[in-house]
Amino acid sequence: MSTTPLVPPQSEVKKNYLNAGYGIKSWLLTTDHKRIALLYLASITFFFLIGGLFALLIRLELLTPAGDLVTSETYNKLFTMHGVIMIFFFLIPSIPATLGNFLVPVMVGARDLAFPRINLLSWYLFVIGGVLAIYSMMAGGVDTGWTFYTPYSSVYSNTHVVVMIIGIFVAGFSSILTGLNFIVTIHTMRAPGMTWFRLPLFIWSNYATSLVQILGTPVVAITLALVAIERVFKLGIFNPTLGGDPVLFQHLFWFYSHPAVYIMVLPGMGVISEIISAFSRKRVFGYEFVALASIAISILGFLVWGHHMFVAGESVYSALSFSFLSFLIAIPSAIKVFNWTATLHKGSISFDTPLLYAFGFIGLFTVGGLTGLFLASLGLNVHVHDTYFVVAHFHYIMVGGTVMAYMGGIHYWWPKISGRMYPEGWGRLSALLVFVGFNLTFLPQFVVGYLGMPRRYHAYPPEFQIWNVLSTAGATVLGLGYALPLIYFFWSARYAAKAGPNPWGASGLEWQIDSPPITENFEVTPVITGPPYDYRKVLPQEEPVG
Amino acid sequence: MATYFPFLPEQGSRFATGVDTFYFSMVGLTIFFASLIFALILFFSVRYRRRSPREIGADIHGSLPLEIFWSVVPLVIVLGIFAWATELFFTRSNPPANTYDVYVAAKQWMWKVQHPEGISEINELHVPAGRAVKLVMTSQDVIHSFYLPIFRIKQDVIPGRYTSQWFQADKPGKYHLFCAEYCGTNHSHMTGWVHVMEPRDYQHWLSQAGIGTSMVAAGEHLFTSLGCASCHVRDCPPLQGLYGSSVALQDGRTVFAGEAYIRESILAPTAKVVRGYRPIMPTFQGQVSEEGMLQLLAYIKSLAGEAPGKVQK
Amino acid sequence: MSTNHVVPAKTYVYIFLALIGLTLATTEIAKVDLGWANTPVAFLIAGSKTLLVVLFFMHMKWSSYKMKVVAASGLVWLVLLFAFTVGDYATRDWIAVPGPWPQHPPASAAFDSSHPASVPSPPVAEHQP
Amino acid sequence: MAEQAQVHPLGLRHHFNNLDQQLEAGTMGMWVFLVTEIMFFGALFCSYAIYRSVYPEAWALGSHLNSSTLGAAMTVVLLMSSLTMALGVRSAALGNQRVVILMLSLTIVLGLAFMGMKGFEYYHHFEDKLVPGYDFSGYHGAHAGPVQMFISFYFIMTAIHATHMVVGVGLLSVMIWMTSRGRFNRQYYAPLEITGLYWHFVDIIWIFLFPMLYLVDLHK
Repeated sequence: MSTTPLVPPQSEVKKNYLNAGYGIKSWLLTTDHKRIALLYLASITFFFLIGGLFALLIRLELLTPAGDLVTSETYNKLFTMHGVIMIFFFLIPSIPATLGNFLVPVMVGARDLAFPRINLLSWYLFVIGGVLAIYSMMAGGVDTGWTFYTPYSSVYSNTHVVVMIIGIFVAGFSSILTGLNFIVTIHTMRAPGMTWFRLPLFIWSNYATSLVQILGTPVVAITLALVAIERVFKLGIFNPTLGGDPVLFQHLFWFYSHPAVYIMVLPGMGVISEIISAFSRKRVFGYEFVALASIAISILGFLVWGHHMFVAGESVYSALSFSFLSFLIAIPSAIKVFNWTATLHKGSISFDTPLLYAFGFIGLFTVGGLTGLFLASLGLNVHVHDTYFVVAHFHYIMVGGTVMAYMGGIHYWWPKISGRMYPEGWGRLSALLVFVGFNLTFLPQFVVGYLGMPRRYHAYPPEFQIWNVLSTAGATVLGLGYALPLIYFFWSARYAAKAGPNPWGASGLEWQIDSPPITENFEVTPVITGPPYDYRKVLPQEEPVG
Repeated sequence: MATYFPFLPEQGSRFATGVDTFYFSMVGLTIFFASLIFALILFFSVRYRRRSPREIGADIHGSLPLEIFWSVVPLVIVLGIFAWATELFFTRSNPPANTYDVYVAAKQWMWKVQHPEGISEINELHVPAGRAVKLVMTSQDVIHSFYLPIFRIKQDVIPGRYTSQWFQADKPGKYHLFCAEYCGTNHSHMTGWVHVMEPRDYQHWLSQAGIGTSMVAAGEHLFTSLGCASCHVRDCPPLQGLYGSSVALQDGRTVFAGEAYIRESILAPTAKVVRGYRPIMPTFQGQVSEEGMLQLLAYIKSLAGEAPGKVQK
Repeated sequence: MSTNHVVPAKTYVYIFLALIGLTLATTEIAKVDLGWANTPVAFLIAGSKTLLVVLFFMHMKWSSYKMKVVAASGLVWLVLLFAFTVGDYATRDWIAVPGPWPQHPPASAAFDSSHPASVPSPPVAEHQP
Repeated sequence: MAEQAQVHPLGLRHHFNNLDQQLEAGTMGMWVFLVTEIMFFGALFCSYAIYRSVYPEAWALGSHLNSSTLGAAMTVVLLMSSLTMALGVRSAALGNQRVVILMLSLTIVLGLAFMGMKGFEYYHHFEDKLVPGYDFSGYHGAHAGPVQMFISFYFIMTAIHATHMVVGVGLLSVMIWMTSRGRFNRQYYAPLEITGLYWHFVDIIWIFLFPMLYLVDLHK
C-alpha cells in the first residue's frame, strides 16, 4: 500500500487513543473502536481464566479412574461451565471482538466502525450476558453440557438452565451486532482506492465470520429460548412425552453451532495470513484463493451440521448428504494450509514469537482438520462419536488453532495496541510451552478416544488411566504456557521499550499510523494505489534479492 | 480382566475389523500430510531465513496450476474416503436377514435388556457368538446411547421412538457397554458388560437363567387383557402378516409397517388411519408401559407368520 | 441508494389495495378444499404480499444491488434451514439402502409383500410418533 | 439550506464522509438486522412446518380455535399501518414535517389497535381455558397433545411478534419527538426511513403468521 508519508508533529506527549481521556467514564462510555477492543480484551481474558480453571479441575478429576475428587453432579457442572464459558464467552468473541474491533476500521482506512454506539452496546450486552452466566454458575451451575440437549435440559435437569440460557441469548446479540458492524463497515466505509482485492486477508476472514454470525446466531437464540419457555411453562416443543421431537432441537441447535466453530476459526486464519506474510515479508501465495476460501468456508459451513447427528436418529439419506458436504468443506481449509506453506518459499523469514505461534497453528490445525475427516466419515463416526476422539479433534481446532492464532495476533499487534514491545525471549518460551503442553494434553485423548472412552465421564474403566494421566500432565504445562504471556504483557504495558509505527517492517495501513494510534486513526484518509502486501514499498530495496 | 494398557483396541466383529482398517489408513494419511507440511515449513524457514534486517521476500503472487493441483487432488482423496466410509455405514445400517432381536429399554442410569425368550437383564447382555443380533431400543426419559466399543457400534436411544442397530460377535468374551450420550448425574455409571458366548453355552445359559414367560406369550396376554383381540378379529385392520408389509392409509399415503408404525398406532391411533376403516380405536397412551409395548410388538411381529426372533428381514 | 426517491402517493394506495385484496383472497380460498394445493396457494399469496411490501413500501425496487443481495441472502439461508431439516424428516421412512453394494442383489419388488423374503430390513431410524 | 450543507450538513456523523455514505450504511445495517430477524423467526417457522407435517389433523383443529375473521381484520389494520408508515417516510422526503408527524401518529394508533385486537384474542383464549402451560382444560376434542403444541406455537409466535410491535411503537414515538424537534430535513431523514424498514418487516412477519395460525385447512 503506498500512501502519502505521514510525518507526526513532535509535540511533547503525542495525543493517542489511550491518553485521549482518563477516568471511568472515558472508558465505559467510549465509542472509539480501539477502546472497545481493549474493554473486550479485558473481559474475555477474565472469562478465559475461569474457563481454564474449570479445565484444570476436570483434568485433575480424570487423573484417577474412580470419580473421587468431586461428586458426579459437580463434575457435570464443571464440564458444562467449561464448555459454555470457553465457547460463548471466550472463543466466539475472542478475535473478532478484540483484534477485529481494533483493526477492521484501520485496515479499511476508516475513522471508526459504521455504528460506534451499537459497538458499545455490543460490549454491554456481552457483559450483561456474562454476569447472568456467572450468576447462574454461582447459584449452583448448570449440568446439561454446553449443548443443552433436550429433553434432559428442558425437563429432567433441575439446575439453573433458564438463567444460563438468558445469559447466552443476550451474549448472542453481542456477537450479532459485532458481525453487523463489520459487514456494513467493510461494504460502505473503505478508503478511496481500496477495492475488494486490495483488502488485507484479515478483513476477508472477519467478513466471512460476520456472515456466519449474522445468519447463524439468531437460530440458536430462538432455539435456546424455546428450551427455556418449555422449561418454564412445561410445554411440549421438544418433550417427547407431549409430542415434541428432541432430534428437532438437535437440528436447530447444530444449524448454528457448527457454523459457530467457523466463527471461531476463520478470524484465526485471517491472523495467520497476516503473520505469515509479515514475517516472511512476502505476499501471501495465491491471495485471491485464500480470500475466497474464507467465504467458501462460511457458506459451506451452513450445509454440514448433520455430521453431529449421524448416530442421533437422523435418516440414512440425510446422513449421506451431510457427510458428503462435510468432506467438501475440507477443500478450502486444505487450500489455505497449502498456500500458507507456499508463502514461505523464497521469503525472508524471521523467527519472532508471532511466527512461532503461526507455525504452531498450521501444524495443529492440519491435524485438527484431518481428524475432522475421520469424524465426517460415516462408518468411523459411529464408533468415535461422543468419545474423547471428538474432544481431541475440536480442541485441536479450537485451542491448537484459534487460541494459538489469538496469542500470535496479540503478540503481533501488541506494539500497535500498547505502543510498546513485548519481551521476545519470554514470548518464544511461551510459544514453545504452549505447543508442547498442548500436544501432550490432547494427543493421548485421540488414543483413549478410539479405545472407546466416552465423553463427559466422571469415572472410567482403569485401562484408560495412563492416557488420562498423560493428558493431565500436558494440561499443567499448557496452563503454564498461557500464564506467561499474561504476566509479561502487563509488565510490558508499563516498562517495555517503546515501539515505533512499524517495528516488524510489515505492510498494511495499521503499520503506517502511530503506535498507539490517534483516536481518528488517520490524520488524512489514505488513498490506496497498489495491491496489498507490497513489501517493496515498505522497505525500498537498494539491490533486489535473489 | 488384568489391567493392561491397550494402545490398539480389540476387534470383536468383522465390522470392527473393517472400521479399524479404515481408521488406520486415515491415521496414515494424516501422518503423511502433517509431516509433509511440517517438513516443508522446516525446510523453507531454514533455507529462506532472514539474512539482513531490510531483506524482503521474492515478489511471487501465486500460480493457478498449483492451486488447481492442491484443490483437485484433495478432492479426489476425500471422495475416495467418503465412498469407503459410506460403504461401511451401509453395512452398519442394514442388518442381515434373520437377526436375533433383543429389546433394550433405557432408563436414567440403567439398561434393561429383554430377550425374546422372556429373560430380562439389567446392564448385562448375553448374546450367542456368530449370530447377527439386532437391538431394538427405546428410552423412558432422556436420550441415551447404547455403545459397544468392541463392535465399533453405537446408536442413540431416543424417548418416544424406536432406534435399532445390529452386530455379529465372533469372539466369546466379556466386553464393555457404555452410555455415550450425556444423560444426567450418573451418566458415567450407566455402564455394563456384553457377554459373548459360544452358542452351546448360550443355550445352556438361556435354559437355566430362568423360565420367564416368552415375550410373545406376555404380548398375547396383554393383547387380550387390553381388549385388542375383541376388535382385531373382524371389523378392525387384521394384524396377521402386518409387520414388514406396506399399509395403504385413508389419506392416500402408503406406509411401511415397521416397529415405529405399530408403536404409533397403539399410542396415537388416529395419526395413520388404515384405508377402509373408521378411526374408532382409542389411544392406549399411558396404559401400556415400555416393557408392555415391547411385548405387544414382539407378539404382533410373531403374527407376521414367523416365530419371534427369526423374523424375516 | 434509496435516497430522495419520492414515490407518488397513488402508487402506495394501489399497493395497499392490492394487499387488502390478497388478504381477502387468501381468507376465502382457505375455505375451499383444494386438497394438497391449499398450503402452496396460501404460501404463494403470502409470498406475493411480502414481495409487494418489500419492493414498494421498503423501496427495494429502487435500492442498490447490494441491498437486494442482503435481503435475498436471508431468504436463501431460510430455505437452506428448511431444506435440510425437512429433508431429514421426509427421508426417515425410506428403507436403508439395500445392503453393501457388491454381494447383496437389490430387492426387486421392495414393497411386494407377497414374497416377504425379498422385503428389505425395516428402516433403521423408525418414523417418530 | 445550501450553506448549511458546506459547513456541516444536519445529522452527519464524524466518521462518515457524506450523507449518502451514512444513509447507505444505515440502510444496509437495518437490512442486515432484518436478515437476522428472518433467521430468528425462520427457525420458529421451521419447527412449525415440521410439526405440521407430523400432526396435520391437530394443526387443523388448533387453527379452528382462532377466528379467521378477527385474523383478517388484524391483517388489514397492520397493512394500513404499513401504508401510513410509507406515506410518512414519503412526506419526510418532501420535507413537510407536519404530515410526517400525522402519519407516524396514525401508524402508532393502528399498531395499538392491532395490539388491542390481539389482547382481546388472548383474553378470549384465557376465558375459554385454552392456554398451554397455564390451563388447557377448555379443549375437549381429539389429539389434545398436539393441539396443545399448536396453541403453544401460536402463543410463542404472536407474543414475539407483539414484542416487536411494542419496540416498533417505541421507535415511532422517538421519531415523532425527533421530527418535532426539527432534527430532520429534506436531505437528512435516514432514521425515519430505517424505522420504516423495521415496521414493514414486522408487518411481513404477520403476513406469514396469518395463514399459518388462522387458515390451516379452514375448509375442514
